[in-house]
Amino acid sequence: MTSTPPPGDPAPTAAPTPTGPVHVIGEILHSRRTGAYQHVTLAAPDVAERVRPGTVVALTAGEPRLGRRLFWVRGVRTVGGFGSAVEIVVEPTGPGSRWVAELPVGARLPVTGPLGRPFSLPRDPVSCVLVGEEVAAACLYPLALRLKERGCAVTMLLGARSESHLLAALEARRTARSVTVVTADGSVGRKGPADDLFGAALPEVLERAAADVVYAAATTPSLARVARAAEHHGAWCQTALTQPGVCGTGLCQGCAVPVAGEDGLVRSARACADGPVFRGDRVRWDELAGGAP
Amino acid sequence: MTSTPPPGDPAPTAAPTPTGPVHVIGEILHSRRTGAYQHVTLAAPDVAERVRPGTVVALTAGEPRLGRRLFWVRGVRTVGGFGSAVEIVVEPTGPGSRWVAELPVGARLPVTGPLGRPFSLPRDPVSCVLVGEEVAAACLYPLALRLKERGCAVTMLLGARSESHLLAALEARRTARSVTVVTADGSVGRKGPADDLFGAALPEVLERAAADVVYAAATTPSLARVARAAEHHGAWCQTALTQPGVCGTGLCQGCAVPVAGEDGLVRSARACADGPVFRGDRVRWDELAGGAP
Amino acid sequence: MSANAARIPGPVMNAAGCGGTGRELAAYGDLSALGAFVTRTITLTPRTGGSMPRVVETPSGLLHAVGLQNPGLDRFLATELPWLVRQGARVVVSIAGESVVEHAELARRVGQSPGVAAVEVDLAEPDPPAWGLLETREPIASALVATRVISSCRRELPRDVPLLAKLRPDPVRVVDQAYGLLEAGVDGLVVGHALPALMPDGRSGALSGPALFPVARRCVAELAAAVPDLPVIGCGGVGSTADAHAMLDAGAVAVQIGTALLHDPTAVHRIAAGVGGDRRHDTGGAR
Amino acid sequence: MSANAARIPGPVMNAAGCGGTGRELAAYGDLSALGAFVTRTITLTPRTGGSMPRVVETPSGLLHAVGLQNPGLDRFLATELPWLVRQGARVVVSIAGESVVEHAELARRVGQSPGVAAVEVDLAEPDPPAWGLLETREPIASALVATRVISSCRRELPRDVPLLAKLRPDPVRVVDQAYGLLEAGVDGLVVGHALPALMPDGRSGALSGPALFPVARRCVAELAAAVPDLPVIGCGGVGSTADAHAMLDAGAVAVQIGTALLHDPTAVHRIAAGVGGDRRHDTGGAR
Ligand SMILES: Cc1cc2nc3c(=O)[nH]c(=O)nc-3n(C[C@H](O)[C@H](O)[C@H](O)COP(=O)(O)OP(=O)(O)OC[C@H]3O[C@@H](n4cnc5c(N)ncnc54)[C@H](O)[C@@H]3O)c2cc1C
Ligand SMILES: Cc1cc2nc3c(=O)[nH]c(=O)nc-3n(C[C@H](O)[C@H](O)[C@H](O)COP(=O)(O)OP(=O)(O)OC[C@H]3O[C@@H](n4cnc5c(N)ncnc54)[C@H](O)[C@@H]3O)c2cc1C
Ligand SMILES: Cc1cc2nc3c(=O)[nH]c(=O)nc-3n(C[C@H](O)[C@H](O)[C@H](O)COP(=O)(O)O)c2cc1C
Ligand SMILES: Cc1cc2nc3c(=O)[nH]c(=O)nc-3n(C[C@H](O)[C@H](O)[C@H](O)COP(=O)(O)O)c2cc1C
Ligand code: FES
Ligand code: FES
Repeated sequence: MTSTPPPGDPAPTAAPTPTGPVHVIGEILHSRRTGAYQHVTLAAPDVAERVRPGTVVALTAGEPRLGRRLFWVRGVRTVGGFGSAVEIVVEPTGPGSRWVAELPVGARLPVTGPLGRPFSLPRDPVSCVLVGEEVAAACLYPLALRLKERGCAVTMLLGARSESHLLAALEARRTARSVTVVTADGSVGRKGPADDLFGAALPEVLERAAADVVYAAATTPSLARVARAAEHHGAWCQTALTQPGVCGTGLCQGCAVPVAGEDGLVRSARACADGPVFRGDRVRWDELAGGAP
Repeated sequence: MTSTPPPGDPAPTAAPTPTGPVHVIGEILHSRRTGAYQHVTLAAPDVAERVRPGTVVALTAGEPRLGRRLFWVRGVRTVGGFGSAVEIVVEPTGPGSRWVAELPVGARLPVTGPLGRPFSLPRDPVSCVLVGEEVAAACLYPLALRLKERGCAVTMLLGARSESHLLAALEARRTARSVTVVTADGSVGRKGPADDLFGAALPEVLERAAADVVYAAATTPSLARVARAAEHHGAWCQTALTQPGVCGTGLCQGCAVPVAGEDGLVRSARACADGPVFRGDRVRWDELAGGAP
Repeated sequence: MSANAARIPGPVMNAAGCGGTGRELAAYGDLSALGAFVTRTITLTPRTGGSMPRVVETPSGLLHAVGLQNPGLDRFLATELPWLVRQGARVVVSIAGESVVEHAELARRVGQSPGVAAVEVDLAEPDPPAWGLLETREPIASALVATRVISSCRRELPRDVPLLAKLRPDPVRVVDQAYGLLEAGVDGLVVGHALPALMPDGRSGALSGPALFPVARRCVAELAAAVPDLPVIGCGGVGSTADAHAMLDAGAVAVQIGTALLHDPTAVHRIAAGVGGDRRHDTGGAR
Repeated sequence: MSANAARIPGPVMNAAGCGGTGRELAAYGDLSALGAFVTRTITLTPRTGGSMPRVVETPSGLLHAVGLQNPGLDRFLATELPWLVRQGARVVVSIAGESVVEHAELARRVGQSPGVAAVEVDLAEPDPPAWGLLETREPIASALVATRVISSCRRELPRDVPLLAKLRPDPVRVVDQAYGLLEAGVDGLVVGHALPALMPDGRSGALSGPALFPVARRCVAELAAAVPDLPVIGCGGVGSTADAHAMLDAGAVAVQIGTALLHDPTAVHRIAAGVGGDRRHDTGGAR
């Protein structure tokens, strides 16, 4: 297996164009707990304007931690006096995410973004199914809005271990034509098995929506299954990966994802710079699960 | 020159007696800026009860800083609901002291104390002159109270670069029979040269008070001069040193002070555990200034 | 001091493997504003790199086991290098080989490419055998191998392209190594790399970042005292302009910024601006 | 494994030079509750120590240049040791000498004193020449000196007093050193000391603390793989029970706590309680 990150072509994140990332000092404007998640609004001059659905922002995680923590952009807002701001959803699980979640309003911290390649949007008003699991579903909300603007039919399939980990199903109903909810414990929506949350619902939803395109943001095992189901259904599929890494900016090669190129050769792509959105049929899901690059 | 820290005799700080130090989680109860200093009151269960004038508490300085920062105990208070608390005065100069000064009320942090050997109190109601410079003067306030309780005549000589760095001269007047103030810029009290703040006032104050004992807490150069003046005057002198070190608990031997023993041999004592209070005639001031241990 | 010593770029550049392909860094500032852009370490054939996780946090440091992921020499010379040269970057190409012969080939072909400001031979991988590289650390025999690597690279490179060797930040051994490499024709040293360490899961990894700054700085000071004529680039834990000045004060002619860039992608531009006109390496290594 | 291996105390003790005289540590918990109490390094004659500042902060670490301040052997044996023994502490006496003969004398006299649980020879001072100590690091000749130090200490010590050697945390070299010392009769190793580094003011110093934990742990793993019969005590950056377990999991039979104690004087008691009954070294070094 030969492998390199795609060279040659100027990556949209790397070129110093208005869509490229900037590094600024952000400020916490709002921070509110809902269920298992902390919803944080961050003034970040110049970042918000450049955001496209599927990109992320990188935040510091407090001394002496040197890795950055990535967060999907949940939305963009205009905030009086601050220009525009980004909304992120933080699940406080480890020291870095807890640090971010506990920052008081007014706290300032370095923000880098938007980072990564966004979801590609279809040219035509096709039928789109958006599959979102837990906090990763955050990136689907701005996507749903853009798709709707383009006249696409948006169907959403949302899943989580329980209601408190389900992200904004109510809001989904405002944008999407139809919303299906699955939880592992059955606390809301259908009950789906914990080890294959979307298993039963997915083929059914794809069928019902006559899906042309599937967008998914979920854990890696779920993404692998969604990609397979989409292929089976004959839909074009894009997956947003949450692959660990430290810099988020494409500098360290720490976030390897095995991706097949046009030429069929598998290369080690950087999840943060070459992704986080990849075509579902290009990612080598088995190797990824096995820890291989 | 042979040298060791005084062995043999059980140091008051080391023996696990009720006067020994404890390591507890403290909580900021009050924090108020006055002039150049932050006055911080810290709930510290069991610490306050053990404090004697001249001892210090050690605080952490925030990740990733591993050294402790020492602060003179300015006073001890009873605080409803928290038992007793210690008052310290923080001059925010570097990252550690700024971190402490900026801690909000309610913040919790490890506190170790009381540390070090306190001032020795005279058996008889003699005449005592207390010389305090800037923030170091903090440790003289509890001392003045104890001396007054014992019927000693207390005279205070306080100095600072300017009024904002002068510690509580008003309160001094409540305890002391007489208070003399010197500032380098003349903003309050007499004007004394910056390089020898107490030079002019000291012999005069010692004379006027007919000092039997001199207690001093100041920068090292000032302490050296006070010790010399006291010796010249024939008074017994105790000096409280602010010698840098990292642990504050006597474990690292990082805070060396050259001290002559009863036998005349100079040993390298630990400022934090064998001090911070030393007899003025025992410290080798010249070697100390020269950086030698 | 060799005539090439004055050609060593500086005073502030990124460290190998911490600047991506250059394109990512270019988003945060002109590459031509840096003393140099240092590439990932390039090997003769493409490398996929190691398994995940590849980079994890440790107190004030990072542990990495990236495994020299790179596109291989051909692809690098065809696509990445020309792009970097077009940006006006002074490009330092980092190379590593599996044999002396491979090193020589890498040096020859890199040296023939237009726009290369210097070649940096990575003799400091914390775990060369794990990545199929030449063992140049220990015992004495391997030190001789390092000398042969440098002398054959020197032979293959155009006379006016400075040859740098990157050494492990080992204060006890770095001076002895430097003497050998100086004789072999090296123009300058980069000291040092990340330290051999253990990943949390028990694999071999390497420690970089502020944690090791005082160790790297010690190496620079030892070299400056022992081999004053050999320019040394200080690398290891530099994260601020103050750190850079401390490294220069210890005797370095330039600094490289690695881990700090992963935390703050503007770090190398910020420090380059901070150190500013202070290009003391231009004076011929005067300290 | 030597019969003495099972006598090596553990699993949690303080590191040499970070427990004061013992009296200060006793204020925060019974010394008898620890696996052992390790003394400062004791030399034949008293030492004043280095100039100020002696210990300064660095990111997630400390730099020290204490210079082995200690009261000398006579005074130590007359006052400090008996006090420690009376407290019920298992006392590990750390020693360092200026010659092989001095090491032998130190071992003989310490070994004759009642209540000594083990002797730890400090072969890992980052800057031995600076403090007038024997150079035991490099080149090869010095490694032979280390072997002679250990064999002569072994000869002078009572048969049942375990002899430990403390080595520098150098993953590249530690295994070779271990083989030599094992032949010379060492019963166990302490790995490692602080790393050679530079103080901010340019003097030589040594780096300790969490910053170097992954490096020390790597050394332990290398030794456990290469010399499984030689018990290794892991030292370097251990600051929590989780760190201690990670060190034990890498193959250590015990851990020592240094820098963490300077930050939190209860650290060694806290970690000893946390690791608790998990005295796997008692099983004869089973990992
Ligand atoms: C593209 C992308 C988008 C993300 N979006 C979000 C989001 O919108 N909301 C949110 O709460 N979190 C998100 N994450 C995860 C987030 O960045 C942190 O990794 C996670 O919060 C754990 O960090 P921690 O410091 O709390 O835990 P720690 O355990 O301290 O994490 C330490 C390191 O482990 C890695 N890591 C641990 N857990 C994960 C994980 N689940 N995913 C990726 N890396 C991990 C990280 O590299 C981190 O440096 C995203 C991650 C990626 C890669
Ligand atoms: C016995 C004693 C009593 C003290 N009492 C007080 C007090 O009541 N109020 C107060 O504000 N400060 C006091 N200090 C000084 C205080 O502990 C800190 O050292 C000082 O605030 C500087 O720390 P920093 O982190 O802000 O600065 P930094 O520059 O980051 O200090 C770094 C290190 O330098 C050393 N250091 C730097 N400046 C000093 C200094 N002036 N004195 C001693 N060490 C220094 C310390 O060891 C510290 O670890 C006392 C120090 C000692 C030794
Ligand atoms: C993620 C990562 C990848 C690295 N890759 C390389 C490399 O390919 N070649 C190399 O010579 N050094 C490599 N290094 C080492 C750095 O160039 C640098 O020498 C080291 O990290 C110390 O500097 P720092 O503390 O500023 O990071 C890498 C370091 C990191 C953290
Ligand atoms: C202030 C200080 C003094 C030390 N003195 C000694 C010593 O006398 N003898 C010795 O063998 N090691 C000494 N060390 C090294 C420690 O014992 C230990 O090996 C090293 O600090 C690494 O462990 P740590 O990271 O837990 O501190 C000292 C370390 C420090 C920080
Ligand atoms: S996280 Fe560093 S390249 Fe992706
Ligand atoms: S500061 Fe550590 S012994 Fe005094």
